[in-house]
Amino acid sequence: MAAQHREISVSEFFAKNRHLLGFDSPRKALLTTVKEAVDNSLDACEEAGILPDITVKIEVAPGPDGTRPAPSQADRFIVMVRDNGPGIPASKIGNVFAKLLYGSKFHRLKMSRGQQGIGISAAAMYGQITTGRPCRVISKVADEPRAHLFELSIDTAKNQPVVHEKQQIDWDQPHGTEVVIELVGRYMRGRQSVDEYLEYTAIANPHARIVYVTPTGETREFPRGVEELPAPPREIKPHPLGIELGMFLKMARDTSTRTVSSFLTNDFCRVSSRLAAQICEKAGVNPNARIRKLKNEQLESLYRAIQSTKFMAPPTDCLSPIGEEALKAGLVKTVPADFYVATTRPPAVYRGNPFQIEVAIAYGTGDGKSSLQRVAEELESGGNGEAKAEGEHKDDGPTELARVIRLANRVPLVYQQSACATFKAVLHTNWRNYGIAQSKGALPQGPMTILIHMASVWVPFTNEAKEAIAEYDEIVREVRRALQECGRKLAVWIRKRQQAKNELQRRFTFARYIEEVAAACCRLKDGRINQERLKRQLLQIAERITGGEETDRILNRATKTGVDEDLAGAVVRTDDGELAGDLPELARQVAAKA
Amino acid sequence: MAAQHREISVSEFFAKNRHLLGFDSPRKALLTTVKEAVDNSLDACEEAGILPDITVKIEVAPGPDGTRPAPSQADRFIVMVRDNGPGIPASKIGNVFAKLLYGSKFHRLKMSRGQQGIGISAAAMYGQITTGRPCRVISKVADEPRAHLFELSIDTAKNQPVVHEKQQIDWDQPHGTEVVIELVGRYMRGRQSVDEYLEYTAIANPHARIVYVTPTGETREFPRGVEELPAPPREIKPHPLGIELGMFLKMARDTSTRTVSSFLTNDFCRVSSRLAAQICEKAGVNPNARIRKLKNEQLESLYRAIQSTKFMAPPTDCLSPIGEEALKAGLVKTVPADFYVATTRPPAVYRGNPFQIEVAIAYGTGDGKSSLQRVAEELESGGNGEAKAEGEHKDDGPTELARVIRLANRVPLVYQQSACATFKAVLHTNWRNYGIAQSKGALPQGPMTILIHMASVWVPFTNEAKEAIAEYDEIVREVRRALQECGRKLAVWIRKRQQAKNELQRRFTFARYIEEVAAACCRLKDGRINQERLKRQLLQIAERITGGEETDRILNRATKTGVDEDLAGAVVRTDDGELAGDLPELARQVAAKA
Amino acid sequence: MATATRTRRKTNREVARLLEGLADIVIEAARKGEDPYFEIPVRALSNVSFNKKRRIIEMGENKTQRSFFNLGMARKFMQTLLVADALKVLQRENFTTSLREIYYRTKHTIAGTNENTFDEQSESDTIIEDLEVTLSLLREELNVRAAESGSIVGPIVFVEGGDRIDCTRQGKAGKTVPSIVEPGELDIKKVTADFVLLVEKGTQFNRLSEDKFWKKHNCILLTGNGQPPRGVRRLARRLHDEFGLPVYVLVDNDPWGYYIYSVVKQGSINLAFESQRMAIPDAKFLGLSSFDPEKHGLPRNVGIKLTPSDIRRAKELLRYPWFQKKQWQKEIRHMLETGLKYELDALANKDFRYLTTDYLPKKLKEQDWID
Amino acid sequence: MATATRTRRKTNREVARLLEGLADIVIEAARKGEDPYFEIPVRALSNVSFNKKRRIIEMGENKTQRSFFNLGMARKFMQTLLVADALKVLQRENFTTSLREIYYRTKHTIAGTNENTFDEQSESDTIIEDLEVTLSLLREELNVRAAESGSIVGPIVFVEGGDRIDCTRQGKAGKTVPSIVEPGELDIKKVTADFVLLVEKGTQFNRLSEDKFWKKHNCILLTGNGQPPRGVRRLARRLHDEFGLPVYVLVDNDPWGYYIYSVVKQGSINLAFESQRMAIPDAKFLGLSSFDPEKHGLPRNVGIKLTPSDIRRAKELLRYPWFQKKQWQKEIRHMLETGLKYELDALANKDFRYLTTDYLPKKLKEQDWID
Repeated sequence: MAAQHREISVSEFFAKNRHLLGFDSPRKALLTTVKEAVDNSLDACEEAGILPDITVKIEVAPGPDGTRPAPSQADRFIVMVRDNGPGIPASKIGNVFAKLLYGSKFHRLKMSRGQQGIGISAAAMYGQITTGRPCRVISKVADEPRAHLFELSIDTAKNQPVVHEKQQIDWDQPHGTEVVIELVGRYMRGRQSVDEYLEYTAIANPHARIVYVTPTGETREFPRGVEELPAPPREIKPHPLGIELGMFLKMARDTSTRTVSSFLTNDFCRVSSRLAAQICEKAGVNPNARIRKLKNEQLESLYRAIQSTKFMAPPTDCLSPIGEEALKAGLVKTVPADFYVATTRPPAVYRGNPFQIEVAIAYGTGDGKSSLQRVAEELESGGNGEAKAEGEHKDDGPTELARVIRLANRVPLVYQQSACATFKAVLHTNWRNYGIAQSKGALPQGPMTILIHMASVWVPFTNEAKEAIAEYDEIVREVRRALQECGRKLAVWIRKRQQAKNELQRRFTFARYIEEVAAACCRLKDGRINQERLKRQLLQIAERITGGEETDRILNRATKTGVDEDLAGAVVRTDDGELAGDLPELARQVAAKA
Repeated sequence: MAAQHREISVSEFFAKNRHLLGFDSPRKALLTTVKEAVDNSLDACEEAGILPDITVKIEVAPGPDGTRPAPSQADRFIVMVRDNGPGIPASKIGNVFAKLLYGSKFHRLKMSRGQQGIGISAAAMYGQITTGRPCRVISKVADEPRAHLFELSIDTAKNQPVVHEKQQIDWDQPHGTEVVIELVGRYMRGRQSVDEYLEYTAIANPHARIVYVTPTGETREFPRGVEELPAPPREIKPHPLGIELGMFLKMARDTSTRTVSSFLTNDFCRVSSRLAAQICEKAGVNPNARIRKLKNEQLESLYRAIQSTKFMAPPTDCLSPIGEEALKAGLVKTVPADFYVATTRPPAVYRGNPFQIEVAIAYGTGDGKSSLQRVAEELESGGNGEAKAEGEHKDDGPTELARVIRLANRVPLVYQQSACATFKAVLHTNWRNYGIAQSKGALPQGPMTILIHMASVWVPFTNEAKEAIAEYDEIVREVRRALQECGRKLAVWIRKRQQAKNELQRRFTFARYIEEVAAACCRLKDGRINQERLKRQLLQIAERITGGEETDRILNRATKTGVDEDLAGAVVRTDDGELAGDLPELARQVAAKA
Repeated sequence: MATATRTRRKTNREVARLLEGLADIVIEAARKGEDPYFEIPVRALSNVSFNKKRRIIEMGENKTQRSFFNLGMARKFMQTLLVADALKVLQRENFTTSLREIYYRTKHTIAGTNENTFDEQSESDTIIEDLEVTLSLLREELNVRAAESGSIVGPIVFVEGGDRIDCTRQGKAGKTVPSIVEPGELDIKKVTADFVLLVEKGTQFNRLSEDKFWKKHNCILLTGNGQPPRGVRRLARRLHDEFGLPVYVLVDNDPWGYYIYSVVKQGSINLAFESQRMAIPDAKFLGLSSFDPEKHGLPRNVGIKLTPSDIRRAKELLRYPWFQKKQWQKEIRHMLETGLKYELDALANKDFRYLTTDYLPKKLKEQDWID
Repeated sequence: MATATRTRRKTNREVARLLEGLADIVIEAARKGEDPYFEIPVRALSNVSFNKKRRIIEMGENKTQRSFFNLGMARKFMQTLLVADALKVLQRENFTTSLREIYYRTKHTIAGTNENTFDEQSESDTIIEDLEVTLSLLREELNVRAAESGSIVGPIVFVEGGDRIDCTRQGKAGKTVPSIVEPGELDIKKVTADFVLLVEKGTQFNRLSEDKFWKKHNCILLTGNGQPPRGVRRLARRLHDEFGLPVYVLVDNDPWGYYIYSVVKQGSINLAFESQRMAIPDAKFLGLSSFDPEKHGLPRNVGIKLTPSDIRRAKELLRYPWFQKKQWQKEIRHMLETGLKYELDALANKDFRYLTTDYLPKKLKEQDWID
């Protein structure tokens, strides 16, 4: 039977194990397909220094009789994603879209959205398996006059592209790529939908313009909020503490350096000659020895010596955080609110991998009329006048919980929220410290959106489908600190609003209570006092204590001038509906138009 | 940048994504390594028609100073698994152990433990990455005089074996394979441990003898319980209803048949010429047309026509269930109990994949003294005489819950119990119907072990690591039926025991109550009656009604003769500790020795 | 159908005889060599119905056999005799006791075992109810008393425990109503009142007593501090039967208040066999009606929002056969529509004495009650 | 320290004056243009201590200022005046009312808002307690009554509500004890009893009353049907103070029973400021003691297993300063050791009348009590 042993192609393997790649259910398959295509487009544009302009169109596929069922009933869709990226040379197109494990990003230690060169070709393969339809690609590079059109499928037995059609066509774009995949899927709105994914993508990538044509034919545009591309991340060498023994041995065998010392200093980051000498001494290895000649035991000693040595943290220009301005811009143009704040933490390291955490918070309803104004009007109008029975005032309806947007390398994570380190950090933050209601171990309450971004050369996902970030202490700590930084700013703002609200209430409360108190005193004294005079006297004291001007000053501070020094960096909606604070002009315009 | 596109080897991919293959944590990695090796050994022995004899040895690896830490402290282990299988030809050894996606089972539609040709080489790769040590293999085939020894590692960049050492050696076995892998791991006892996995493997494979040398140096032997190998499963062709459109198109392109009709009848099972003609007619395709010439649209019509056609269920000789006898043997030799029952359901089909469910239940403590005897003794001795205060008798301590052993193709599933369709079926079975206590939605209570086996050419796991079976309606239904069949037998036995217990209680209850009743009557009559005579009269009635001989007969039936026709097939421990009922002689001997 | 109303109290001797009869059944069966059994009327909703003519809840005819030599019944059979024996002691020595004491009295360990004759009071309570229905005896006739937590004031004189008690001379707090008010235990000597006002809560009783409402309106005030206990209900029934006094019920405006009224009037479902001696089908519901807050200008904010269980309860009441009258449907539906319940105490919002000086006089004058 | 014991009841006029004083504070401050405030003693465990000499729980000296022009206090300040006003009406018109009625009376919507002066009764209850301690007035003096659920029999004659009541002529059920028993409301005319027996539960009271225990042993029987209400405690205290009668307490043998005794004797922690008028430091614990089941041969099976909360409770009691006496430590520890509690009802296991005929006579004769 040994003769039956045979090689298995990676395509065959994944075709049978498609859940490993996020194609577990028709609903998830639709989302994964859009996600892989959009991620690729964004990566390609950014690498080429182009501001991304992306169109996503999802159509119901026609049935055998040519009619199209309603989107909510349909089980077959055509997904089209088009970008204005640099385009892909004709010679590469087949492999990029119809060969698994082919990509540009796997072998580099550098931050990017896709990593494994498996996503878009897996989507194409899924479409092919479920509908039999090849995937269609149009791509044009700037220095060629015409675009190339391909129809491709994968020969799963060989993991090789099969080209069904290939032609040059005229295209109305100077450069870019368009991919069309037909697949068995299911379309739903709401949580974990394509709609949500694109909204979050727009927030996380305010430099991108995204147009989304939904299966029902509506067009939603997410305009650009900033004009600058994120700084391009640089590739780095591995950090000595982020390497396992086996990988170390492999690197020692594969290296192009000659001596042990040069191996250590050249193939790793943060190893100076001095440190290399130290390591060699600890390991009892001659630093000038030929690295290829070392025995396994010597390499192991070297490895152990590294483990007990201190190194600088890895360089962090391999990371490209979104940045505080852009985060605020992303939120401002998409999430209406009264207060925005963002923080980008300095880079940190887990297991030798540099990473960086960013958090942004939008708070309030931003409905044009501030809650403060409403309080004032309500107080002045004397409430709705309806007396409440016992038990009625406790009926506040279900509490609104904060929404959490999780991002890894600018890509929204939509599944497995509760397993994610970032989400847990939100739960374990004590939001009551910041004046926000929170049940024990639950999300904070209120009209609040919390965005958390982890940028890293290697994001440690808990599972195959890149859905949740694993709980490394270092990561949790950074997330928590970022949440705290934003929380403290938010608390300042909330306290100011509360203070102003209190001032307003004081004014009205005392006036109302004075009526009651004066009347009760008069009755207690059997009517033997001048009730009107008592009222007047008390009102005078009230006026003095609640100080009309002081109140006005506080109210102004909270709602008119917007941002003063203790709120530096935050964006605040003033009572006239304007956004005060640092914000890219474009985002401000987009928000004003919305 | 397009020039940077490059192929990624599958080894590189899995080295970075090792959690996909069950190497998430050191603890799980140790278990996965043992599991992959043992699964391979069992498969190899069975295919060659050899009764498996397997040794598993786990040692703590020595540290750099040569000493070995305590097993509970150690983080590096050496796993050795040796079998008496047919051995592997020297030419194949490198690929089998040091190349991912190389195997004999992937392309066949047939039941086996391993499926993807990825397990053992992934274990070797994990060992290599974490410890730098190559994996060592010794293998000997029967018709060669000497064994081959290899030291192998994987060139992950190429997914190719690297042979470090290769020699012929003398070996004290006529044939077999031994693999040694050193890896970073963690050893713990208890749930989800290697110990548990091997115990369950022994139960599921009573034809195998397994010797396990634990990290603490103990030797545990799981002796053979049956002498017969399971019937070898046959390979089958795909069932027309179990194929997706894309796969159908691929088969049509790859087929070696000429006409549409011959394609349908030859490349699928259960398609007769008559059915093929029907399908072609429905699809409007000429059955004699050249299959390779059909357009995609025609193939799609054909595919749709198949979906609306009725076929016989797929043949089931591709399945090799454990069998009722062997299941009982497996339990009897490992789990001491008072009652054993097993059922093998007829084969069924989900999504075109044939499968078969088996359930076995062991009930009772099997501690040599039946609960019935204890009741009798207690009643006769008049209890412990201690009067109980209110509230005291409700103190029964924590309830013991049933243990569930889940198996897929004879392989124990140790993780993700609560996500597994089989486990849910246990929870949703109403065990109270069978006289067994159960809280709503919880496991049944009592000294009980429930074994569930799913045999299939393709087990639908919910996740990558093959830990839980997905909830297909057909599967859940079969599991539930099998549980019910066993439950009904168990209920008969429990009822008999209960009946006997009741009879015993009647005897004593009436005697005791008569004292009370007679005294109360006498007091009610102000002492004006003959209390002794009343007692005598009542005792006579009691004697007549509870019938001494009848009671003895019932008691005998339940505890002495063991199995009568309404318990046919079950194994019952009689009051003298013997096992009555159909059971392989070997299992009976093993159980008696234990 | 249940036996006709019986007002004469059975003598100790008669009750003792009936209890002895149980022993006779055993002795007779034993003599014949048969399995002895008692026939016990079924106390369950299935054996209860509303007698439209007599306007009370009655028990049906279904019976169950409890035999000794049946493993499932043997323990209860034995318990029945033990309880009967204990009850007979009460008759012989002529004193009363509580359910709990009967439990303790009859509880012991059965010789040669570690089994108790009774493990929980609920076991002996059940047996006592079995005996009540089997022997057609009231709990009071069995000398078993319930809690005493009622009070009475007003123009009534009775002899209780040998003492002549004039309830016009009982201060503000009034006289405690004993749990057993059967003739013999409590003999009514003189009643000059015009009606009985049965008040749910002690606080309104206090208000009315302090304000001498009973004097001005010549009535007897009774309260049971919540759901009225047997003694209070039975005393009201006696005043109604023997002296022809109308009985008015004053409860909070909530589903529980309606239920209390319903029990006073028709009897309870659980103890349907006692209706014939306890229920007062002529009792009137005086208030608080769900229309009263509007009539009397109570503001919304002294109302209380109905809880989900209130609403469930009220909807149940709507289906009771004895609440099918149009006026009752209107009454209960109005509560559901407003979504509020009101306590009698809320009348204090108008004035501390509003109940005494305005609310009740107006109600009585206008005959503003529901039947 | 708290003011010395005061037994004279304040007159309506005096109480009204004190209430008016609150208005004076407001008027005076308003005149001066200052923020008016009240000084209110702190009612919290932190401001409570056990006075070893007087053997009662006392309130300390800590006070809190409640001022009007402070947003956090303004509402309570206003509420204080509303409640004071309502309480003054009770004085002026000389009648009593309940806590709940005061809540309803003072609840209304503040003009021009949808805010209620009170949302829940707990708000007005708190204010009433504030006023009690601030003005050193008892709730009884404020004419606020509590629930009435106590009864009394025995050789005592008093005038209540204008009626002369002889408690030897109150039948078996006895006389309801009013909630307010201050002189003026209840004037004790004649007491010939030798002691007071304060019984936890009505069922034992009934037993003893029916058996005319009070006659044979010349005592006054009092019960509060559970935790004795204020009226019962205060009446016992008056009988002790004014007539020198020893007070014996008879409760179930469980942590709750100990606690009831502790409240009767030392006062409660919550209402420490009332101890001086309510507590009876000389009261004796007559039973049921945890040693009694053995002494009187009660079988284990009429005991009840201590629940986890019983055990927690008992351990708490062990730490109370007033349970530090050796005998008390022994008593409570013995309960914990046996793991069982016993109800008084369990004495019926010996005989229905064991309490009357054996247990109490023996206890009293042997002076078998704990102080």
